[in-house]
Amino acid sequence: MRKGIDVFMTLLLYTAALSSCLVLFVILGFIFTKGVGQVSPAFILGFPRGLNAEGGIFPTIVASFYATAVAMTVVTPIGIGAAIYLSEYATGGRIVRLIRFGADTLASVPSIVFGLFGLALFVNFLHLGWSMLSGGLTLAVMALPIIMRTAEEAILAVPRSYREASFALGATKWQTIRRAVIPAAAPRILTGIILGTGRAFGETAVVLFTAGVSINLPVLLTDPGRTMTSHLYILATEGISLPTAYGTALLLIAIVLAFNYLARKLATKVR
Amino acid sequence: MSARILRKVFLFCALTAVVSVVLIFIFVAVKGAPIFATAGFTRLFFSMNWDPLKGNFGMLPFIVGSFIVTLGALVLGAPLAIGTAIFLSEIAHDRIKRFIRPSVELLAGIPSVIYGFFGIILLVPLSRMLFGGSGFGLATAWIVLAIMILPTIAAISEDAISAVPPVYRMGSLALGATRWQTIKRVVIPTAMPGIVNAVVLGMGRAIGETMAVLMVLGNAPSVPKSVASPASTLTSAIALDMSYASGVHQTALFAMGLILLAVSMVLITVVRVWSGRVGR
Amino acid sequence: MLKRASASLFTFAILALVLISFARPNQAGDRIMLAGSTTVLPIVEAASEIYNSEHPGERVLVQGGGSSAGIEAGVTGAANIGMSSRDLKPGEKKLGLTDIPVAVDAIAVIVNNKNSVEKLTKDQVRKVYSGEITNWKELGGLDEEIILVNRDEASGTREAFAKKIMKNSSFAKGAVIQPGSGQVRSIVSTTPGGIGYISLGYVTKDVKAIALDGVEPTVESIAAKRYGLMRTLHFLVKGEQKASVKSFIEFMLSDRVQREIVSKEFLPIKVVTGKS
Amino acid sequence: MATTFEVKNLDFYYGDFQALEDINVEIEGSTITAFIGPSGCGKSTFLRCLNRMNDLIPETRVEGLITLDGRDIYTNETDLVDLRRRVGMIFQQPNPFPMSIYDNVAYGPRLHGSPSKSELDGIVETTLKQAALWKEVKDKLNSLALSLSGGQQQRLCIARVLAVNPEVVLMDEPASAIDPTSTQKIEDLMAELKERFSIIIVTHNMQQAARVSDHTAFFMADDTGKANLIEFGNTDQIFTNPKDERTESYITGRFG
Repeated sequence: MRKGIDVFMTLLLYTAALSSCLVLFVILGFIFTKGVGQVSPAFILGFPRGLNAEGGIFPTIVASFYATAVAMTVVTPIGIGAAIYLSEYATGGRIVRLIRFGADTLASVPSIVFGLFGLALFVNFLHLGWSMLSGGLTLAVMALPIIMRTAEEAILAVPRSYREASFALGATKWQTIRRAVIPAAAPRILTGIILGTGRAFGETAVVLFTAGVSINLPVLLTDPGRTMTSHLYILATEGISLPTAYGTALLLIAIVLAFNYLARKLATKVR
Repeated sequence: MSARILRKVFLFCALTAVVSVVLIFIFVAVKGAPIFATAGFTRLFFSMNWDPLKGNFGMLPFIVGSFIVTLGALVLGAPLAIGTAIFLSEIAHDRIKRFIRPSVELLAGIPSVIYGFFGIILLVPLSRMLFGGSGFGLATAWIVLAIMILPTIAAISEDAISAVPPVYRMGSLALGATRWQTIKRVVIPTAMPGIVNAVVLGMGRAIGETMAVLMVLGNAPSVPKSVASPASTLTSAIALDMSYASGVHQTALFAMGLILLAVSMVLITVVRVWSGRVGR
Repeated sequence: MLKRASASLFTFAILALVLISFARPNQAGDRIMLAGSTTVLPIVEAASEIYNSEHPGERVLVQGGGSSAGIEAGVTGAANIGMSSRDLKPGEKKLGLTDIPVAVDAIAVIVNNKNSVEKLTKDQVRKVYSGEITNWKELGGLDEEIILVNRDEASGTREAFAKKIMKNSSFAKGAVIQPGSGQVRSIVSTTPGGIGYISLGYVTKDVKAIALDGVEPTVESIAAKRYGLMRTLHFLVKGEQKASVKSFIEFMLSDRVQREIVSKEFLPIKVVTGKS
Repeated sequence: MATTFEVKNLDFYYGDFQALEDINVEIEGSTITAFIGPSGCGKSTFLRCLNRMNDLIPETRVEGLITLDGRDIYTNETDLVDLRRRVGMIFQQPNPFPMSIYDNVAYGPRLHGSPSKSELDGIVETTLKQAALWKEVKDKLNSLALSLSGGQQQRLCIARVLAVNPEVVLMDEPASAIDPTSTQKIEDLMAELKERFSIIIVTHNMQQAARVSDHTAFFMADDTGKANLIEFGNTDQIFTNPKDERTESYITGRFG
């Protein structure tokens, strides 16, 4: 009898694991089959036309890259700086616990609350309005914990011997960090940045209220622009031009998964 | 650059995380708190009547909605996730592991708007067929949310389970236990703190989810009567009205944001205290 | 190295900017910002595409958010032109907005094609949406639970429907709420017991528009003002407007735009006002 | 109750590396058999073949025959679970479960049936007494097993195995990780337990082997790591006049 239970439970666990993968393939498969016909150079480079925004989604692609680029350009130096402080300079005690608690809390803030915060601070209070800047800055705050954590892990993974060797050659602390520690940790830091980029690129609730939803090709930092994620949300809930929605979804997934794949490739190369 | 200045710069970078959290609290509280003064606690938290245009801001339907949606997602998603975690660390041999683990990680990488879209085009018609109604409702939201929190819970539980020392498994097997008995009686109890930790983090993610819920739950400001009826959560209510709300209505939305912030703070402290005490 | 990490990031940012310059040269130019009703949005977006191409120096930017947001944006100046699909409330009339009607829209009450009900009185529709009537057999239809589909509060369509149909009773809380007419239509078309209301322009063959108080929602019945559920779509501006804004408004009211774009969704304004 | 292991031309492979070659031995019931030999000479590997714990290691292969009470233990029909109940094992590193002392001992019986509370209390008391641990822990049965000393933990593991009343107990260098006084207690324990079941112990400590065991098997591995059983006989004969000169040089400590 106990043997029977053992076999049964093994099968049950097997199906649980397989169904998790099945879900992934159903989602990817469904969106791929429905969307692949829609994606063409005209779709990628064209502009939305007509009453229900059919046609291309070029401005939304640009808006997505633009907002993400703004976010990552702002958050990367700060995130790495914070990681350096925590791993190299921190003397422990209250401040470090405070910073860790801050980062953990930031990581658990729901994305809609980031949207509210971005709206209240950047759009209204600082009068940046609905723009790439507001969207980018809010995404930066959201991505900060991810960059800090991965950068800190990368730096801590650098063997002590590297630091000792550099100090032994008379290097100052900053020289050791800049010439020995960071170069060694760079691939893993880059992995963290790419993961953060993928996460920021896939965000919707945050950009919906900070980057604006007007279909527009953003040029200046103050220009508003509907990102791919907001475009997909509006198309899906408008429920009018579904083919465009499928195409947008496929492109969005392709880009985000490319980021994840890039990060994984870099991570395995390093390990 | 002198070392002292550098140290200050890095400290400043590290403090931005703390400053950001404080700023979030300040802005959301400043914009949201007035509602408590004008509308008073009871009318907000214990009234079911949400009708902003007529000045009623009873948030109970959303609080109850968030609770029911999150609970359903955990009931569906957690067992599946923990099952996957156990399978990955206890049973799967390398060939399968190399196939399943990346797929679970990829599931975590998919943006939530894609889950919402997937919900609308596939799960809504499915739910309409199975449970009737319009298809937008609890059932669809539960399934979508369960899929979304699955990778989070699976990944963290797997870390906890594989951290159980192999010596315990050997001891149990040597006493003639079957593999499942070893898992059930030794491995899981030892890894339990880690698993609970994973479920709580999954719950945090479910409560905070906005886009997918907004797109499939049907956004009805009422407590759902059946699995097929629409409902609304704190996050979807904010997202739905935010683009046009003004005046007291907007304050009410910020107040809901404050509640969400408080809930996720409580969850984080529970996790930190719990894992701190167990000394993970 | 830190340099390598940030270097790859700047190339990333530059890539984004290169993507931009590659596109149609899009100078900042004189911006005309419109915000508001999601009903008016599509025709204004379509019109702005033509307007932008014909007036290189100017750029029309359109943003949704619903009628209330449009009115507020018009007052605060966040938008040059506020778009609304509902008449101004008494309180809003005092805010000094000049009202420019641009089109006429009829709201059709739609049901699933399989639903045998052909016509309803306004009062019946009110009782359905207030939750007093919950089954189609009370209206002479099949024994099927009524599935209410409603619009979000931002929508001018909902505002007009509430004013003309609901009067002072409030909407039932259990209705599914969708932020777009397309979704309302797709739910009603696939849910046997579904009922919804959308602007006439969105009605297609996969749903059935029912007669209200015996009047079918057709161009003739609307022109003759016999159909009970109509509303005007407005542009709202505050005070003196710069030349580009005035020219876009004239462009919107021109016969060409009214015929080619507006009448695809709604009815040209002169159908009702008789003005050219 | 005289359970006997019969081993005929046993070979054992890790992947394509042969660890054991042509082992032939017969181990009678209610005796203590010691496996001695230089470290890395396959004693533990052979011990783990007897209760098929080696199955947990991937890509291992067994050829030849091992029978317990005349029945081959390496067939597909062998009830692995029952085999491991009858052939208990004590590990080099004490590995009590992260549970209370009581639950540790009760773990086995709960696996193989659903004994009542009173039955369990009885089993726990008798086995802890047999493991000479009862007096030290009888009033703190609910405290965590990990709070005990190394020696006490090892005796708890012995009690835990006794609770499933095995017929053979394998001990893989049980005393190498614990203090001398506890080692002494375990050796006295083995002498008492000998009547109830046979014990096979792998040890580095030749004095211990000489003191405790009835028979001794001496293993040695060639330079490729392949181990053979050099000599097997009762202990006093092995330790006073070994037949094979390699055994003699190992016993007199010239190498190994």
